[in-house]
Amino acid sequence: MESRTLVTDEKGLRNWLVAVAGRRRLIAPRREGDIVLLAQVSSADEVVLDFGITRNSPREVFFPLSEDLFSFRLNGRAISIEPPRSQPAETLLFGIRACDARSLAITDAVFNELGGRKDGSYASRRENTVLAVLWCNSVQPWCRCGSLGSPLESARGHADILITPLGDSFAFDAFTEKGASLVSPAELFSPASQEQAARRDEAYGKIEESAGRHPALTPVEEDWDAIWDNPVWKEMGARCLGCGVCTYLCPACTCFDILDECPGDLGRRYKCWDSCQFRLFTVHTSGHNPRPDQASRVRQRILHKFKSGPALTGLIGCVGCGRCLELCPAGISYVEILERLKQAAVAPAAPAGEGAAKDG
Amino acid sequence: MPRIGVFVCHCGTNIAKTVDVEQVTNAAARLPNVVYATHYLYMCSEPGQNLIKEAVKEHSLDRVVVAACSPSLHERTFQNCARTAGLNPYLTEMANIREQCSWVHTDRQQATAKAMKLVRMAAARAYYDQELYQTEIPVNRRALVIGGGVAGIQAALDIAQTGYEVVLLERTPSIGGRMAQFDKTFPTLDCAACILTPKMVEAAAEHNIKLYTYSEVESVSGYVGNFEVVMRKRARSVRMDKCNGCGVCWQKCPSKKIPSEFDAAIGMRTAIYVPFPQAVPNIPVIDRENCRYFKTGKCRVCERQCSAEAIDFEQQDEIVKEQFGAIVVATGIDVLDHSVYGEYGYGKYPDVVSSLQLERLINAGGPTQGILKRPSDAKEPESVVFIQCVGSRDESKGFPYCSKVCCMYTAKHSILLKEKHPETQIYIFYIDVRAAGKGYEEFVRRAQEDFGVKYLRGRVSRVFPRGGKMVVMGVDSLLGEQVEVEADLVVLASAVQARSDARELARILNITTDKHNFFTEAHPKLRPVETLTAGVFLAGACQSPRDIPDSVASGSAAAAKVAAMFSKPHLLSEPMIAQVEPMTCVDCLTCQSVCPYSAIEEVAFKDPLTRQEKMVAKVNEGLCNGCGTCVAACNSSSIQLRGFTDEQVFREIESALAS
Amino acid sequence: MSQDNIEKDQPAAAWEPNIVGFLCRWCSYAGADFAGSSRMEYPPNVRVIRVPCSGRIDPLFILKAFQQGADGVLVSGCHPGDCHYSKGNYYARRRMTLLKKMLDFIGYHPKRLRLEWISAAEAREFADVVREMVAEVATLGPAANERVENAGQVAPTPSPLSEESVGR
Amino acid sequence: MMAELTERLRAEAAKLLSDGRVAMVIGYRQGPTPTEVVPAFITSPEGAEALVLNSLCVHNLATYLKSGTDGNVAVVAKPCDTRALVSLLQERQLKREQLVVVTVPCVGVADVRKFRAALGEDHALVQSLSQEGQDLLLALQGGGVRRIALADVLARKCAECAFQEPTLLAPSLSLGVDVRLDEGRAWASPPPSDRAEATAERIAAMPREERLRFWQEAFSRCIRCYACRSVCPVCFCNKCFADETMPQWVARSFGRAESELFHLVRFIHVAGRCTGCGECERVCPMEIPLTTVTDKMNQEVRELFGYEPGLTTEETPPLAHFTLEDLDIFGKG
Repeated sequence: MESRTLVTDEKGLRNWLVAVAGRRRLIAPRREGDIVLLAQVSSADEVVLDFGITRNSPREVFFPLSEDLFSFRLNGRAISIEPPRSQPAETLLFGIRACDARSLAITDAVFNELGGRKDGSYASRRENTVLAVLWCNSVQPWCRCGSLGSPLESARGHADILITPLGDSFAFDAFTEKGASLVSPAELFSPASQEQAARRDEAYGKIEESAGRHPALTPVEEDWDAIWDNPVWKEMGARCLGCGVCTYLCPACTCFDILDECPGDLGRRYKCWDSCQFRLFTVHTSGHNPRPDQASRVRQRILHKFKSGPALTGLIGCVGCGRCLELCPAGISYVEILERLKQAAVAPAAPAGEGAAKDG
Repeated sequence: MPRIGVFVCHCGTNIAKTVDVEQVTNAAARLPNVVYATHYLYMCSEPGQNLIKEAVKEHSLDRVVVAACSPSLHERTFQNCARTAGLNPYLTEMANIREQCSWVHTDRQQATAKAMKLVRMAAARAYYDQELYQTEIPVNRRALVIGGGVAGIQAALDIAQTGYEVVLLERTPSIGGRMAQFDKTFPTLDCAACILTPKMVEAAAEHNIKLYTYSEVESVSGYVGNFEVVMRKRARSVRMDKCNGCGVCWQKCPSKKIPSEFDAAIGMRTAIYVPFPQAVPNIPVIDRENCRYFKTGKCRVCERQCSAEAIDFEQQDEIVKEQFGAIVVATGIDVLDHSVYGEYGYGKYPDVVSSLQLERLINAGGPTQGILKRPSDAKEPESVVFIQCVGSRDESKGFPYCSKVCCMYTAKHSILLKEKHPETQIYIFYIDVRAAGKGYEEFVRRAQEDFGVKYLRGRVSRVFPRGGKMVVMGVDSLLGEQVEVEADLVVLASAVQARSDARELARILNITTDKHNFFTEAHPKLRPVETLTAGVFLAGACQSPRDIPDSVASGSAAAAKVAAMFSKPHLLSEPMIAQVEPMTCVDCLTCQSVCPYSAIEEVAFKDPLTRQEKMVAKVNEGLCNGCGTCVAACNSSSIQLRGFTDEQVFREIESALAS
Repeated sequence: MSQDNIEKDQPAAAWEPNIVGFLCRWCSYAGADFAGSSRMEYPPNVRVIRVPCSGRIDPLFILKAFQQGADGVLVSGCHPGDCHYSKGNYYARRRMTLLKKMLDFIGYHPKRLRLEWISAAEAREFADVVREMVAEVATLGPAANERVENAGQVAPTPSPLSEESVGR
Repeated sequence: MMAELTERLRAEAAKLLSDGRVAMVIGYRQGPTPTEVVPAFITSPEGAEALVLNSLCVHNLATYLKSGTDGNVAVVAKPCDTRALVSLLQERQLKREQLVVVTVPCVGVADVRKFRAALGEDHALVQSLSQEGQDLLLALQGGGVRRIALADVLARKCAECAFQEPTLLAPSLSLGVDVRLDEGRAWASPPPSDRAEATAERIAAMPREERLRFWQEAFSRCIRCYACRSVCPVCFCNKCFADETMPQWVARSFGRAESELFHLVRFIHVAGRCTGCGECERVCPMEIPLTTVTDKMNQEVRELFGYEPGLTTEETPPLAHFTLEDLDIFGKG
């Protein structure tokens, strides 16, 4: 479904946000300290329109850092269970980028499709949320989205609304009923002129061709045996600090843990993020750890996104948003790793610590 | 899942008056894992305890929470109750709803609410109680007594006579200590030697006592029941197995002008010497600093003279390492060096002497055969001035404490002088006369009334010579006027002081000293002879200034403690002690640096998972007292304190605040 | 009125300071007992946790107490020099000092953490300290108000984007 | 000067490896892009050619030694980095005899975020990076050269740097095995400090309520990725209290209170041990001003106990130690 393009200026855009915020929870880019974060905003003035990419990814909106599954009360030896308190609110998620929109395909696959089961709370949050992508003004040094498909396709395929900055104004294109119904009231918008439509396509084109690309960002087809003991794992494992930056900022990571807490006699069972990069992630009760070193954890992350994951869902577990590239404390680049793997397939791998692989 | 029983006590009306025990019980019954809750008039009473025992059986409880008085009052009671009910005693908890609730609050509702909270906390804690056991520590039934003064001798004899082996270690060539230097003893005036010498001989003869004289402690390791002590037996240069103490050697020794320590430096001794005629053992030592042979390589007179061929110049110090179960410290005291009192001219004017020197001057065994002659011209003094509190009770010189014995021995000296020469004029400058003790006050009165000794209350400002006499200037604070007294001899009642090397010994033994370097007892009133280091006891004046009766008493007291300890088949360790989790320990040994008991040692540990060996901290159960300081210092929570685990405290915090 | 309501309504009905007290068993806990046997009245707001020695008190305990919604924390041990274990309270003094400096810097009111030396004989002192601290904390108001949402609740601060959120 | 120094470094590293003195040299090499520098773990003499030295060598490599070493290791250390090595030795996590310290001169390092901001659009064009004194030179595609003055992008810790002498080389610690490349270097007098940033002073000056709000906002950003803990050279616990489950001190569920608890306890755990390398703040993806607190705590430790972490192994960290002179340091109120 493709409705006609509407246009409004920044004032109009903010008024629109105010109007929507009256009816829905509004989550949008907001400045905090020196960074821009997706957060629930109370006033439209807080919303930031000029930024690269939000530091946190939209996955938080659908897959919260932690959420209660149920709570329980202990009474002597008896236990009574109570359902979770809150139901997801109708939400407008404004200002995510095309790459982040694409990531929802991956989380959908994991939470809503795998095994033919739906994760109830994830699904209902998806249903209750309208996605408004804000088209990029510029390409950031770490952007790799171009390698994973056309940004425009990502937006068209996964967002309800695409908002394109045209300098003095913003073009609104709704791709879904949900989206279209939200682009109102009409008095805020006017139909796009030819010239405006042209500028919009220009903006598309600019990003489309300059979006970061790298040939290595394709599924790893090589045999497990061929890549399992590649020296790159040991090399990166030595450098990796075992923190959760890459996985927690990644819009496409879906690992979680389930725990109980019970202060006093009122307890709860909840689901919370976890990271395959943490040492304790795979530790057994016995103390045995099937992923004994950081090398094996780095390997897990990369191959889950580029080999085992795709085998399962048909989708690469990466959208090229570049957060992990920009923020890894040890400068570990999955692009470099993939490149080395693929080189190795043709030539034997360079010994560890020698020569820096260039990342295009 | 534990099965908790809660037992709420009315304590008559003590609790029930302000706390609604009914409500507390009902609330308790609904707490997690509580399977039974009840209340009773007096839980500590026989029927109360039976009620608990029956409930434990009937409801197969494995945790008992008693809401009653303070644990310091009845924790033991209910632990024993649990034990007889077949539970490990450490699976009981108490909620203090009397001392810290019903007795301090009046609003019934608030008090009841708080009581419920306290019960909730106790139950939450009880959930994580673990069975605890005391571990048995073997005891090595040998005692080491450090210091051969009267206190040490007494301690050694008492221990030996209860049938245990003792090593009596003395730094000087002979046992006897300070008392051996004295002439007579107050208040009975019986001669010190006459009562001490038999004890010394007895100690030497006692088959359970090994005498190590001329010896010192080098190092101590281990813990209560199992100390390992390294001792240095200094070379006497005289073979004890051969010497018969005939004395020819020291009569013939050419270097005769060595100030005698025993005579407080007013008499002289030879280089090879026994400190005093009644010395035990009566075997000389060669003082190598002063021996002509050791200094010049020539002489060997003694060797030539010794028919027993006992002289051995090649003899080396002997290092011995022995095991002991207990250590008694009886190292005694030093006497203040008066040079800090320049104004009294000690050391400057020969006729200003210390009371210890006077002891030697009037002692029949002393350098003057007991005839009092003043040092400058050997003239027998017609007038003597005593100055008390020289050092004692004098903040300005850093001795705020009272030396306890000076008032009495000064009175003793004055009487002894008067007995021999009634015409001698005697003045005593004092601040207060402290004569607390059996027959002490009477003794001082005798000096004043029967012997006409003149007591002048006031401090002496200056002592200086004038025309062959010493002039003592001071204030008589009773008359409030300057007084000036001429005397042939001035005697300073010098402050009693901790041994100069007391701190060093304290370090070796891991015991503590006060700011005047006297060793500190575990508790000034209730544990007067124990130290904070289990198995180390104190006797005599090394702990605080003491006279002979007190020293002997404390010697016996320490001996009693040792004997009591040795009479047990084994020692039981405190069950609530720290325990290291070697898997997570990173061996930073922060625990070691904070432990007050040096109870943390480093040991090797083989990780069962990685099969790699690493070093980790380990708690010595014999040394740990369970303070938990190490636990709080361990960032990786690799140490837990049994009975006070993180989990237990955590649950208490949580339930104290959970709504 | 049901039992646990008494417990619950107390904060709800009229807010009362919640203070956790960590007392060493040899001096301060005994001092508190003495205050009891001397029938000295003081407010019921302090929940006492008995520890062997003030040296056992991990700063983590105090921070956890605050996180769980305590309005104040009282730490009390033997007077310097009187520690049953001879040294524990000296370490406690250093730990608590740094802890207080940090809490102050983070914005907690310094009066919410109190360190006192109270001997087994000092019943009056204990009662006075409790009265004084309860009064002080009462005037400061609930710590939870300062530290906004969630203190002590079963549910933690909602994750910033979840529905319960009151906004970051 | 930098270029010549880099050559010496490579030579020394190669020598250490070929002599068999060490099994590995930990240093810096160019990262995936010319404007990135990453830790390098060199095991072969040839590998040493990859080593670089410039003001993007921000990482404190000591952190890679916190779980000990197998065999002998050489580590490249800026003067301030040696403090962390001292702490690791002091707390027995490292064996001095297994450690060869290669001290390098330092003119200050860049705040990578500022550097990237300054670089802006040019980023994609950079071909190579070099350094002249306190200027970073970036050769751009098509021949241009971009010059960025270090002073403009300097890391705050450098602006306030008080450790321009390697502490590790104190006689008590030097085994004579170390390689000193930092002699004779001229430390340009610390460039204009940008204390305008959130420093302890500024925060301390805030009214209490404002401070509280400041930190609550900061902590509520935390996503508990634990990068601060992972990168901290003195966070060497085998099991962190935050991962402890018996008891679960810090709930795994997210929220300000839990994150705050984690950070506050961590601050206490490193109090008197933190060597001020600022890595925790550098790696925080949510840009929480962590060093503001650690600096503040270090200042308190200095004032209360006269102690500076990472200077000597002779002393004991202040929380593992006390003196009778502490008296009433806690104070009233």
